[in-house]
Amino acid sequence: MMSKFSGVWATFEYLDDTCAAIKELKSENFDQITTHTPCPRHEIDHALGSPQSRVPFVTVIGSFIGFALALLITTKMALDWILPVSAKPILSVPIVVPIAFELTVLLSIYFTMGGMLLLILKDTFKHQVPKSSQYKEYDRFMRDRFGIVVECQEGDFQKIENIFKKHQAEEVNLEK
Amino acid sequence: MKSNISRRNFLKMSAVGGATLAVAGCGSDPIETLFPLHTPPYGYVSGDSIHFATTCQECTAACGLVIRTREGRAIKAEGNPDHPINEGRICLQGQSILQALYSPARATYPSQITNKKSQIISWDKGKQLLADKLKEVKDKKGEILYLGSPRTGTFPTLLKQWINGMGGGTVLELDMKPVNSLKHANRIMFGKQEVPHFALDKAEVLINFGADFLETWLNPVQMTKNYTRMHKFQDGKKGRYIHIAPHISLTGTNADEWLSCPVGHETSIALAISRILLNKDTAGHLTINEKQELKELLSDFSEEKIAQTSGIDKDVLIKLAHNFDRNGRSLAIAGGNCNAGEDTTLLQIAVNILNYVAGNIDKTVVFGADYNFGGANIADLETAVKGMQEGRYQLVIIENVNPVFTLPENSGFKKALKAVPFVVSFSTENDETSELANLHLPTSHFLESWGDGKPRDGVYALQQPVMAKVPAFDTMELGNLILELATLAGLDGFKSKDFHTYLKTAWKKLHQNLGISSPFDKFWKQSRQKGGYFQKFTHSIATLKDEVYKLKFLQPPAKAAGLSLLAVNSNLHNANAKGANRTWLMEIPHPVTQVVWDSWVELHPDTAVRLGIRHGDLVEITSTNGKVNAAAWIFYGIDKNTVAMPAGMGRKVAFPNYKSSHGRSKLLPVVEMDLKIEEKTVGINVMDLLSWRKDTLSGDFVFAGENVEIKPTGEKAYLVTMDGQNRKDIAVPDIEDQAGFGDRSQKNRGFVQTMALGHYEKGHEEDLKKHHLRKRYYTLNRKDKTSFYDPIDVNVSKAVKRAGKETPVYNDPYKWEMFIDLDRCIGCSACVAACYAENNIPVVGKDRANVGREMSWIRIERYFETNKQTGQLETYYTPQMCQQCDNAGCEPVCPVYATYQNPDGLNAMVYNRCVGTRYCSNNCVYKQRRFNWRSYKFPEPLQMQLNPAVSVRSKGVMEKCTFCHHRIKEIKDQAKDKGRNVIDGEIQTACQQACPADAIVFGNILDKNSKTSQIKKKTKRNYKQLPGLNFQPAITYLKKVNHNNRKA
Amino acid sequence: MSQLTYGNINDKVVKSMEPPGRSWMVSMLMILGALSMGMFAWAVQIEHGLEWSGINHPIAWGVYITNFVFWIGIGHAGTLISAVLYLVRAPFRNSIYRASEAMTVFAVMTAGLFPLIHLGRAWYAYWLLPYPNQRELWINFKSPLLWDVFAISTYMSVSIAFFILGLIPDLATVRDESKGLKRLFYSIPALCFRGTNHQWLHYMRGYLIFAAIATPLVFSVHSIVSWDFAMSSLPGWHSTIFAPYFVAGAIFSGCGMVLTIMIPLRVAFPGFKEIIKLKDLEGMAKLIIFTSLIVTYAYAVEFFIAYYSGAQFERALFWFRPFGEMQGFFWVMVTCNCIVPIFLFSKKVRTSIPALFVISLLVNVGMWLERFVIVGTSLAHEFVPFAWGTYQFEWVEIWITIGSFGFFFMWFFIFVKIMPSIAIAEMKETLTPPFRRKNDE
Amino acid sequence: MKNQFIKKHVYFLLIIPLVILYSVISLANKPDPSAENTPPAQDTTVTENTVPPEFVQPVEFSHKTHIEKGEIPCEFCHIYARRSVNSGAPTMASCFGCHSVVKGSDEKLQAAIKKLLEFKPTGKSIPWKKIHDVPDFVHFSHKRHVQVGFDCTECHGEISTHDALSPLTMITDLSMGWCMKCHTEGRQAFRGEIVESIRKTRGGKIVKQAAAQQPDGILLGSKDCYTCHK
Repeated sequence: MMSKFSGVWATFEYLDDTCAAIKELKSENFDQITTHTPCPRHEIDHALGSPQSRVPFVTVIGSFIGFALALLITTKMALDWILPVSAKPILSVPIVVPIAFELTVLLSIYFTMGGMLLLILKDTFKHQVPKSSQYKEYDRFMRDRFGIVVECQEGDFQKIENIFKKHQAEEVNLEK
Repeated sequence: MKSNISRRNFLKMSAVGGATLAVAGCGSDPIETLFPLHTPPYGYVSGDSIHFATTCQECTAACGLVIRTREGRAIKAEGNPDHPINEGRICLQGQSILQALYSPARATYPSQITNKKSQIISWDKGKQLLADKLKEVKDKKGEILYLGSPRTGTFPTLLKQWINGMGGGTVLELDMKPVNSLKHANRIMFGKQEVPHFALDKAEVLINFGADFLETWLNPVQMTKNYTRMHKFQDGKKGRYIHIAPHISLTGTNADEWLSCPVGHETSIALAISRILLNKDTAGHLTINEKQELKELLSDFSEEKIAQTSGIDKDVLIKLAHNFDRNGRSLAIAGGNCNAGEDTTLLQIAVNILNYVAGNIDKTVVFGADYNFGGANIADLETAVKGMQEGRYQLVIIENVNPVFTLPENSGFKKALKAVPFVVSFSTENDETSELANLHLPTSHFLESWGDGKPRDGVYALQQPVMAKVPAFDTMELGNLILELATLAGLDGFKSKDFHTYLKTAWKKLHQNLGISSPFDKFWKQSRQKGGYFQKFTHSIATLKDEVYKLKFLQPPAKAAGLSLLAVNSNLHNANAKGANRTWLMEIPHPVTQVVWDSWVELHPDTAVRLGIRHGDLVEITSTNGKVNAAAWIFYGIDKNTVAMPAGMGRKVAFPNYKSSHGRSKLLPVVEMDLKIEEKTVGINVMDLLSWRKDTLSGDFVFAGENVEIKPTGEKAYLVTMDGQNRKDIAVPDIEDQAGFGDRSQKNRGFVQTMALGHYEKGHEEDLKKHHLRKRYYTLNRKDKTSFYDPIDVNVSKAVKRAGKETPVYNDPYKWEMFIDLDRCIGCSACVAACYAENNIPVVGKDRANVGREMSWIRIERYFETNKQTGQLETYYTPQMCQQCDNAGCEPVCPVYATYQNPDGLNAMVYNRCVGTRYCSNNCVYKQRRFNWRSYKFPEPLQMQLNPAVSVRSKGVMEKCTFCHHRIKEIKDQAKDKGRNVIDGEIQTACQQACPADAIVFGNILDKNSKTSQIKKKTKRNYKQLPGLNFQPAITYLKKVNHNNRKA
Repeated sequence: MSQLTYGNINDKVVKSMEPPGRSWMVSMLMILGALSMGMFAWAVQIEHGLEWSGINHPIAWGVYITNFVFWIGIGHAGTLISAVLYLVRAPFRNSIYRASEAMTVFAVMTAGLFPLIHLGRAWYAYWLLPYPNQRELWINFKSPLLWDVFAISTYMSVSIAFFILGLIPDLATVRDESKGLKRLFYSIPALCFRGTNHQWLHYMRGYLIFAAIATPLVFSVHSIVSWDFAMSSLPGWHSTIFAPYFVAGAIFSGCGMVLTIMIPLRVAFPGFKEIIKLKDLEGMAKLIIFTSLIVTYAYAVEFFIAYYSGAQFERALFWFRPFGEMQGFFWVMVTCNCIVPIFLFSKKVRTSIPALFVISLLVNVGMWLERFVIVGTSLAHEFVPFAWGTYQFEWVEIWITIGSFGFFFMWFFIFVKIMPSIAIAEMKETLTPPFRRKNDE
Repeated sequence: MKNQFIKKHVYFLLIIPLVILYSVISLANKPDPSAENTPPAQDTTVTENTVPPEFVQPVEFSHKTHIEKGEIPCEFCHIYARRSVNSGAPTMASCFGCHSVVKGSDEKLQAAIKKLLEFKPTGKSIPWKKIHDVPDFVHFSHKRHVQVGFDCTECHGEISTHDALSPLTMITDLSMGWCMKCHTEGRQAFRGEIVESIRKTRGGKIVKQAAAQQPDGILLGSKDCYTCHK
């Protein structure tokens, strides 16, 4: 997957420029877009067509596993060595509730984290970014600059560069 | 009882796996060493306990003991059930003899003291030294003074012979208990100088003029047994006990009625009652002459007059007298420290007259028993002291008595002792007197020695060693020492090899005299197994002597300016101060005051308010002889012009020097670098206040009536009481309670429940109705389907079915339950001591008791209630231990199953699983769990007393009463060997075994014929504590039955 | 006051992470001193048993459990602010949430120590976990303490995860703002975060789920902590209102602690004055009023029910609390928790920094005492009058308590120096992004 | 779209059974305590040299010599095993009883016996090092186990193969898990006596009364904690 990258990346000072650029790129059918923003902005999301994250599904799986685990350990452990306490039933529902809740939460959180990581990795592998040190060392994305990376064939370079320029990009870099 | 005797001399102190070590802390297990026995005694089985019958020599009561030994160590003292006097029970002091046997205060080696320097010497040298001295005395025709503890049986004969052989001298048996007055009174009245048998059990009404017969007076165990027989509730009846005294101790608190009188007024009250009876013309058994003479003798004591002087209402006296007139089924007694004034003998005579007039002589007061109580009288002692000072005695031998401590300073004893050229101590322990001796030859403890005793006519009690000598101590048996000294000093007539042989010879003679048909060997063996040879005594008829009529009874003393001090004995502390260095007796709270590790002075609240003293203040008590500071303990159980202090405190107690932050800044670290055993004085010696006074007729020491002044020092005393320290409550606002007595009632929480005699059935019906109402919310019977949960066995079997596993059987065939009869319980705390001994419970000391770290698994709760009708103070006792609840609070909250419901229905506590969250303790509504706040140290060699069947708990572990489940286990194991179930009564918990009132019954509730089942079926007095919480405890209490005048 | 922009937020935050100055060093020394004293005290306690703690026979839980509940309560504010206020989009949340979340993590870490400290045999604490062992023994799930084990460990995991999750973009920011070794150092925890749209997409989704899950967790954890008490049978503990009451109390104390921390933070780093606005602090103050009223209501209800139900033991206990031997604790508690926060109704007080600080400190004291009153007085005055007791603080527990503050502040002091104590990305979200055309779109 | 997703990613659900499976395995396959805790497999050639120095006994006593050469059953010396919770170390007298006659066949044995006899006049006991030791809070009963027919070797191993005992020669660490193995599984029993054929190294007879109480079938040890922990 980590093949050679060929594409264009540009930085912007203003958000509205960035959004406009993205919209235009979209309309030109460039889908392999990666943006950089210092903070999450819905404007970008809207420009990108409001993609949905699949993280919740992973969470749900985690929660089910947690719940099942709780049921399992409470019953199995109670029956393994039967020690009655205070005439309470050996197996009882109330004792499962807090344990089940906590384990459900615990595992869903772990799964959410794992899911986030995996999904981010998956998307990142799908959308290549430049390998150049200039891109890698560009350190204003987390500060106050917006960036757009478009993966494309060498033939489209000019077209994209024009779009970026049109939207007053600060700098535009071409990478093969 | 399993007794086994022979060859115990071979028992070496080498226990096989003397495993009583701590529940593991961290770190690896150290390698243990296994010492095999050298030669096993016959019938010895490692790991089994062997019981030896012997006789207690703590006092002259000479109760029969059964000592349980494991691997050759004595671990528990119990009463000998075959013994006719104590019937299987012993008192608190008797329980604590093991602490005397393994006392850290015991003398380790023979030593010679020259120029105040103690030097260890060998036994041979020590004996030779003394023998030379004896020879010298014999040649110089000097005299020997032998001060010994009171003994009966063979030894006094030997001693007398020995002293005479040594050129003569005096033998004085030192006993501070005022019993001589009783003997003298009987001599004057009936010509019989003896302690008669008081048949409390045959009386219906008992009037007691201050005798502490449930604590120390005569044989308290026997008295308690008989008292319970009289006072227990049976067939709708129970005896009545009226206490007339200036002070209520434990004995007085058990009375149905307490009539307070000033000190010294008892005689006149007794006489007034006699006079009422005489005038009543029912005393038909008296001859006309007797009547006439007595009437004349008592003419001065009209009820009106006495009512005026004593403050007891005339009607009360008349009612009392009428009540007392039971045709020989009543009894009046007097005695003890509380009555020990200068006219004690007259009081005893007055009581005798009362008994005589009521026709009790030969019915409830039976002569012929000739109980052996008491020692030398003070007059003889005075002579001896004088003799010592004047140089009459060349040699003084002191054996196991502590006159320097127990006699007041102004007796001059200490000074006189210094004037004696050579003082030898034979005492087992190092004490204040042995310190002053020139030579200390420590004798063995009586549990290590041979001996015998004759507590009363017809009882020949044998005392045999129950174990080899405690290895830490190089001692010699007293008898052997005396015999060897005789040989060394060149005395004739002491042929016996050792005292054992001597004793056997004496018993051979006894065997002949008694005319027993069986051969001597069999007799000897049986005696050793049973603890002696027991017969009934022959009654002798008592007739009134004319001497009585010549007596002159004094009018009651006029009201004194100051306060009268009573130095009272209790079952924990007595004037002989023998147990005063035993930590159990310090740690067990005094039943009435609940004070531990301290002396106190009891004051009436009115007096306290008058003097500006509040409860717990440090007060200064001044008499003509001295001045001491003690904590004020204020309650209504004492006359307004009287104060009381415990006798026999103030000795040095060896105890680990656990550090405490008491009295320091709480920010400064307190760190314990090393733990040493230190000797610390506990309490104050009341003798410092008393004068050297004696009863004129009998020579008993005067304990009552010393004139003292009390004033506050302005400081708070460091007084530790175990009754819940800060018990201010809304019921008694502090403003009204200026003395700070507080509300020490049970706040209607129903721990002790009572019912009135007569309508008790009706009362219980009402209670049952209440129970019935409660049933709507929960049920007492879990088989009932209204219960929230299934019964435990159903629960378990359901779970087992699901698990598809083994089938543990629940509640089959045993479920242990206990019944505690509060009508019988007198609060004596013998059970507490037994529990300490049985379960390896550590002693924590004053500082720790102060911060709630006491470890006792059973406590006697004492509640003071005020009778709403009479306004009188009423005291209730209830023994509280783990209630072994079915729906226990402790179990479900333990996160690691360290406590759970065991198949026998006990709340098991697995020490080694415990991590110490202490939630169980919080959730125990009876507050019966104890936590090991630290690893406690058992001062050497006290650790030898530890019971190997019970783990010693280490720091961080919760513990509690287990119903002595190691005993249950042991008996179950034995039953299993025999292929049967446990028979009812086979298992006795330690507390049950110790209870002289038989208040505790323990057994299997699933056995239809067991005693517990029977009680459950029959009784109408049963109740459980805190039933509303539905913990379903396994301990059922039986309500106390009160006479009508008490709160119902 | 300059306008906040994307750029100068970064500068301000990065400036706060400059090498520590003298005041930081001196404070740290004091903190470490307190901590080492606490550790010494704990060492002594492990060696000698719970000997020099004031815990005693009726009051078998004392300062340690009080501290535990106190710290857990503190630990609730952070998650509440980061999760609950995130869900309800409270505007005053963003500037203070990072520091309060750090506070949560450290408070829970501190709280987590106390069950261990209070154990009689702390070295066997692992027995509380359900791990397969050669003894074949499991644990008793019926015990509320075990629920606690699960709740606290879950809460700790979740709050740490939440904290770290929130930190990632900001660590990336710091990485990009720094050079050399420092850049390398921050690049590892920053996990290659560069603010791409994919990263932000899943990140934000995950963050929302975290917040959604953490919200019930906050309530459940303190409910379960309260059940440690409520599941027992003691008067004063056995109460149905405990769960909501404890949760409200936890938020109350947590908000107090947030203010206690934020106000000095604002003073220490002048740059934060523009980020942590007075309005934000005022928001916290309003939360304090709200929760204080809930807590006050709970006190009142407890007393009313004890009085009106006529239950004997309850009544006795609720008389004992205000008028018994330990009344001092109760009255200070009432003053701090019920009376002092009333002053916050005044806008003048609410906007005065010193007043806010003092009130927040008093709230902390009051809430500590509240827990002590619940733990201590209930145990002191139970069913058996013979086993009533009282409490005396002893040196070990005092020093362990002081040490626990040391432990907490040590982490916090380290945190402010090595991590951005303001949530940069979230602050930026609240700002108007740089638009070329101001009123466009 | 959601359905599509679920269809696409259904493999995720595999994790659930996997995790459950793992839990069940870890729960059901309880760790085999003997495997976990057994000291290194016993080596019959263990000689005295391999005994850790802290376990070297004060007198070179050899179980092997006594059992193999002397053909002495265990209960000849450990006389309390059948009657009491303790098996009992043989008393010094019983050692002297034989060894006043038996002087040893070779020099080494003679030296050991001489060392033993030195204790006779002193009246002291040999301070044996305890090898098979359970913690002090465990109250194990030899009686119950011997009476239902357990052979000594079941717990103590083939003592007869070792000259000197040490933790290395133990077949078990006597841990609780090892105890619980029998106590949960139980043994096939007939009239209160377990039925596995066992070499009778012990002497004496089963106490029949005790046996009569026991049902046939699986004989289960108690799982009540109080049985051992008091």
